[in-house]
Amino acid sequence: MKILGIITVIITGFLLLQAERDFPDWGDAASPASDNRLSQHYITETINETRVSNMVTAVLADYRGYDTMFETVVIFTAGIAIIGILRVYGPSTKLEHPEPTLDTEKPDLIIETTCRLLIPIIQLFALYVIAHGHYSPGGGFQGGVIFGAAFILLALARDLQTAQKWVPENRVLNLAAIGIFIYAGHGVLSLIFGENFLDYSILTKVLPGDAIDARYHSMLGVEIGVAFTVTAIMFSIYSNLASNGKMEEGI
Amino acid sequence: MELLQSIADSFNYWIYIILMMIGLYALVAKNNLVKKLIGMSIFQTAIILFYVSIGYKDGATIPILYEHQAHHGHHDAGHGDAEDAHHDVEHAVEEAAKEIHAVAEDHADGHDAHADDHDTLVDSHDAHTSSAIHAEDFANPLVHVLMLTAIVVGVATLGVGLAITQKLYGEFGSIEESEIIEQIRTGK
Amino acid sequence: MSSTITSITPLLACLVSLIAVLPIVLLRKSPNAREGATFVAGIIKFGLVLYMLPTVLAGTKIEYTLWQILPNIAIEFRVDGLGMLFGLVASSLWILTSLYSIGYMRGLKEHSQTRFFTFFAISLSATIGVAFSGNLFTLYLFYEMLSLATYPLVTHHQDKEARTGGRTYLTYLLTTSIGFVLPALIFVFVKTGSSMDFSPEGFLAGHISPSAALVLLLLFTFGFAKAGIMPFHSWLPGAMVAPTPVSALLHAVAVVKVGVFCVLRVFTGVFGIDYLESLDIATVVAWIAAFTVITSSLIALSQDNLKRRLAFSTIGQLSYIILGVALLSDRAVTGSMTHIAMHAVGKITLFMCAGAVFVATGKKYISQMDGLGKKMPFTFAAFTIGALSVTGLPPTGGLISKFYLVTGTVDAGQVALLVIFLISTILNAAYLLPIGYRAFFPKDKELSKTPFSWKAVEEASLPCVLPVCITSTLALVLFIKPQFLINLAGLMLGSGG
Amino acid sequence: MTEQAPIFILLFPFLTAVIVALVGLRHKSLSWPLTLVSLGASVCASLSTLAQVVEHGPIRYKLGGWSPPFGIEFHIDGLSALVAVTVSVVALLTAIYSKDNVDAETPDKSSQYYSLFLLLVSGLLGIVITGDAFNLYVMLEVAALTSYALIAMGNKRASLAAFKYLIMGTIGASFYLLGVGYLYIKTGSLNMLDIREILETAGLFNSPTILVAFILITVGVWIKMAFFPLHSWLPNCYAFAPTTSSNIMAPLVTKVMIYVMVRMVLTVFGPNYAFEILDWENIVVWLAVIAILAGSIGALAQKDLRKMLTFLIIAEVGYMVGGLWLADETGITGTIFHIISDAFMTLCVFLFAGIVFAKTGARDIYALEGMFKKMPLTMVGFLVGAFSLIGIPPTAGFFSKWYLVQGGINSGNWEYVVALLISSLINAVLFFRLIEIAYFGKKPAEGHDHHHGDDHAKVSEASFTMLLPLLSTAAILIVIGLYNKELVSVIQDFLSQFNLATSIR
Repeated sequence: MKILGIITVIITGFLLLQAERDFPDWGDAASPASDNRLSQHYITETINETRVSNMVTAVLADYRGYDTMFETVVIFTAGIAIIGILRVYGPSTKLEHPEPTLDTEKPDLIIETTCRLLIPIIQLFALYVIAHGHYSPGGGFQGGVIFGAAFILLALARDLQTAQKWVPENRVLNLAAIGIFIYAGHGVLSLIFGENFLDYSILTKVLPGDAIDARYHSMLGVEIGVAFTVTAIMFSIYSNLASNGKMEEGI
Repeated sequence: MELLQSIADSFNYWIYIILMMIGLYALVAKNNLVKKLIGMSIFQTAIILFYVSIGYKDGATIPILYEHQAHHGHHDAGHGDAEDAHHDVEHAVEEAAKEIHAVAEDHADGHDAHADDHDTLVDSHDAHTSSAIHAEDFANPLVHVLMLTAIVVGVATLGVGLAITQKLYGEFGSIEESEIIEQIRTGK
Repeated sequence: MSSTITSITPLLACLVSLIAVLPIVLLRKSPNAREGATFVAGIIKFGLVLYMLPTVLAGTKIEYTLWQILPNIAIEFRVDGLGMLFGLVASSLWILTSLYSIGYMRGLKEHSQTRFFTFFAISLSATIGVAFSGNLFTLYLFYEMLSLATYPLVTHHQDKEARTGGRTYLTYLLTTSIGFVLPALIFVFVKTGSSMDFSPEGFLAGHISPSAALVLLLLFTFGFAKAGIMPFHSWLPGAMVAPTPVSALLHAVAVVKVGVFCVLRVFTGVFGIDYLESLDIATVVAWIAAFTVITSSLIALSQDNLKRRLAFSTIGQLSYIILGVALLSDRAVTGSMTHIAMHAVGKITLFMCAGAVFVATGKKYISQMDGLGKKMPFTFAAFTIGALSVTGLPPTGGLISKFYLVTGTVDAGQVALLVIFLISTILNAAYLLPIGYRAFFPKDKELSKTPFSWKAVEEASLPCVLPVCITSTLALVLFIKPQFLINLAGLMLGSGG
Repeated sequence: MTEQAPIFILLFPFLTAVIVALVGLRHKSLSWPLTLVSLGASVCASLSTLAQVVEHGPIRYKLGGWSPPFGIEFHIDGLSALVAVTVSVVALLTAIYSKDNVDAETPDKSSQYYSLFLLLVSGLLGIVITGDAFNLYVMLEVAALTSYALIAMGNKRASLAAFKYLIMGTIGASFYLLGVGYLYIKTGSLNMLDIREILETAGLFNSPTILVAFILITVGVWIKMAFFPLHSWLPNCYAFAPTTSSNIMAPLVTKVMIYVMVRMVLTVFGPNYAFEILDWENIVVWLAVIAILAGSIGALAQKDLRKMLTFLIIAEVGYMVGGLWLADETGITGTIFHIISDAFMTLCVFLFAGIVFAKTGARDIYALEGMFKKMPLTMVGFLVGAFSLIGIPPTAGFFSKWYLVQGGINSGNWEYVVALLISSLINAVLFFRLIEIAYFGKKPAEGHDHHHGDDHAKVSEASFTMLLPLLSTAAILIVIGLYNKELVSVIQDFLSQFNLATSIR
């Protein structure tokens, strides 16, 4: 296997180096990728077309919103996939090869207290990141991950059962699905109003302001949908992996 | 010396290849399933590095507009709705391209000039597009969007990979590929 | 002369037996009704073919395009002289074989009779499809259909022997048809781009190089392995594991004749006699056929199993037909075409006699049949007539076709091949005639050796004997009235024979 | 409403996947009907799209109302419409079939299973209809992630196979992604048609970067379609996965990857680049020849029914890769036609293998003995599939071979023609071996003495939900065969824009 690996690496590496010879200089503003209508349009016209000053958010949630919807679906898929692969329902059957378990002591007081203080702040920050994605780095994915991390921290600090009380398994799935429904709902709504899928401009019919405002607001809605899904699935992945699919006790 | 120079010029492109090859080697040659997954992560991250490097421009900043730029553009575009906006797209882009060339000629050395300078510069041009925003001031936003997707895909694949590894461990009691294959071969 | 009319009759003639599958399967609970359906279908089919006969004899071709399946290519039926000749033989003999099958299958209490009759009917459809197909593609379609439909018939007994025989059968037929015919077919299509309609002038001339033409000719000749040209002949003895009616109809008439029919079509309809003559490549095929004739006759001499001996005889006789057409002289080609009919009638008689013997006594080996003629006079009289016809001796139809073949050889100026014809005729007589002779005039000491009591033996049941008598009579009749066959064959040559 | 049909192709299975995951938590029994309804709707949408494409030419559907290249578009021409119809129909048939299997093989997780199933279908459909090179990657990953999971939900050996698939699949997809990155760095666009235009106008065909991009994308897709010698992940995956998983993946995943290859070679790089500037036809056709022979011979060595069929997939992949690189219009017509016909014939034989497994619980080919007596209708379905794989007219398989061989002769690639014929013959051997076992109902003396006798007494015809898809597939195979002219005219309409070499006449 080692020899095979080395051969593969040498061939591929050589190939990639060949390609590198023809690359434009690193950081060259006149390189084809930068100096063309696509990239320039995003930089110069985003603000006119969407009123969002964070171009990444605008491209993510509007110009390439269809990509992002399926990005969310990828996350959702991963969640369902891991449940499908690992989850064991019913009374826990003894595995042939159980994982080594740690001694489950009572949670440490310092850790518990710190978490109790930290978690609300983390969650608040997550909300900020989600909501402020239009103006600063951030958005649904980033915020969702942070929010999910808060729950994971809880599960780490106490145990999985405690975290499960907050977000039981079914609720996790509901949240994930709702997230996707929010996103796809924007698309379906624009379909219903007679425009193409995900064409937010028609949503003026339900949102305040003109067509551009509709895009602006829809993007926020979409980001919130993403955040729902990401939060839920992050925690779901953690809880499945940590408990070997039994959802009883984590690490 | 020339080689060193060329490496230094496109440092990122060399690094991504090296990282990618490390990942690829682990993917192919490692026996331990978790190590393979680590290799996979390195492999995917190298591609992310490559993409992000495409978007980098000397002297450019993150693709987020300053408050006043945003306001400026906002104000100008306020007259029309989205329909108009994308009817004008073709036209506007051509205009913008011309404009940018002009700017580039005028200020070949002035990439990192501040936005305030641009305001005055741009105002002397066609008022229709009149954006105070200059493409070379901002990194390419598209690649960041793409890489957000790639990151998400990477996380998802890693998660599924780990889940399968865990299931394999539950079934075979090992995460060494050769041992698992041996168990299958000896017939269980 | 070459006028054409469009009519659905050829399609109907082809489909009748396929449609008959439905009543056959539905009536599986009552054997009489089931066989009744077979009969009705057989008679309708024969009637439809006869209905077309006057038209075809008048020189008119009957066309029907069923389905434009590929750009340029359609599933198309066209009835001309050769097709009519073969269709007439196949459909008339089907009725007789059906009758015979009933006697045979019931006499031996065979299992799965419904399946037997079903696939029998499908095979007949495919055979008539081959006979009436208007282009090379349709021909191939029905050729493959026939290979597959006869597999359950060949392996009817479902024992170890049948498994081996069936395996050989399919291996040879499919290997050659997929490996040789299909690429040749596609090559022809690529090179000519035509609809591949058969025409007396052929449609290859001018499209391919002479060396490619030779390769194509060999691919087709060997590819239609149902014709049993050596070295692709060994499926035929293997397939004799089938019940005798199957051997009789399929391996004396339908399957093997489809093989030679296809080769004839390729010679006369795809290449065209004139084009082949100008290329001077048919001699290769002629010599291969000649080799097959002699070798198979020699092998036949050494066989004790009656059906196997007949099988090798068939291989030789098929090569006569191919040899005749490969000579390219008008008389030889006419002889070939007529021989399809003459040999069919003769050989089916022989097979049915063999089956009748088996039904009545359970004997398969020639050495056990001494003196049997006295117990089964009709059967063995018919056998002798059949043997005469196959050998080509008067007063049977076999003489007519052989006469044409031999004179055709003289026309073509191939003296060496003429010698081969004569040698093989002697061999034919040597392996066929003694059977009948010994059945009627056994040597006493050999008879005493067999620990078998002949007393209980009598003729097989009427459905077995009647067809045998009819076919042997037919062999005699064809001696007196062969003209319409020769006319049909002559239509293909455009000279009226 | 019809102008919105393209999005509905995808939207139904995708949204239903989420609904199934949600509703299935409480009402497991609803998963199956919901799946059927959504796939049925998807079939209707794809058929309507196909009708529009045939009537009015390619459809460009702007997502979000942004005109390309700024937004993502669906670009649906004859090729994508045909493959989309194939994918949705195969998915529907498999879904009907899955009723008994899923409950039996993954009892607690049927809702997750159906959800993943639908997501896989949406991923594949997304690949087929998109006109954006990067969006294709996202869809590729949706399809890939779901297939890893769908395989890993099988038995012990399936887990390891799924892991291998995950590693190989990730390498393949990453190569594709990197290739798209190379295209982007040189052209600055992600829209397929736009890339093509820039490649041509900017004269980028001599750039080594584009060359490497082409190699990376091709090799990446080859890995994902299991082109020999990159096939090692496939046999175990499809052989040990749950029945429904292999039923949906075996016909579709490799075929959709071949679609991607055709799309990349023809639409993005252009035949001029792929076939003339890079003069690789001979090498790739030889590789394909090796793949065809290796797959066929590999199949001969198998005693496990489903594993044998998986090796046939590898051979069929060789057909199509070779067919594309014949660089001949007829050959490429054959390749595209074979995508469709092979999807259905693979489906047909896998459905059959699934029925055998469900009824006898045995995997080896001797489980078939006596099947003609016990389940005649099932065997009829199987026969049609087998004949199609062998290439006996008038089934679909014959006609795809017809065009492929023609392409081989036209372009003078005789080795390809010979390989195709040999593989047909090997298929004949393989399937008649099965037919023989099923027909004679007796094992050869050398076989091990399994305890089949008792199990088989109770084997009877498969249930309606299993039989219906099998027989429909068989019927579709014959219909495709009979109506191949119509299909081919759609394909040739699509190909006419590329000015391919046609015939040496």
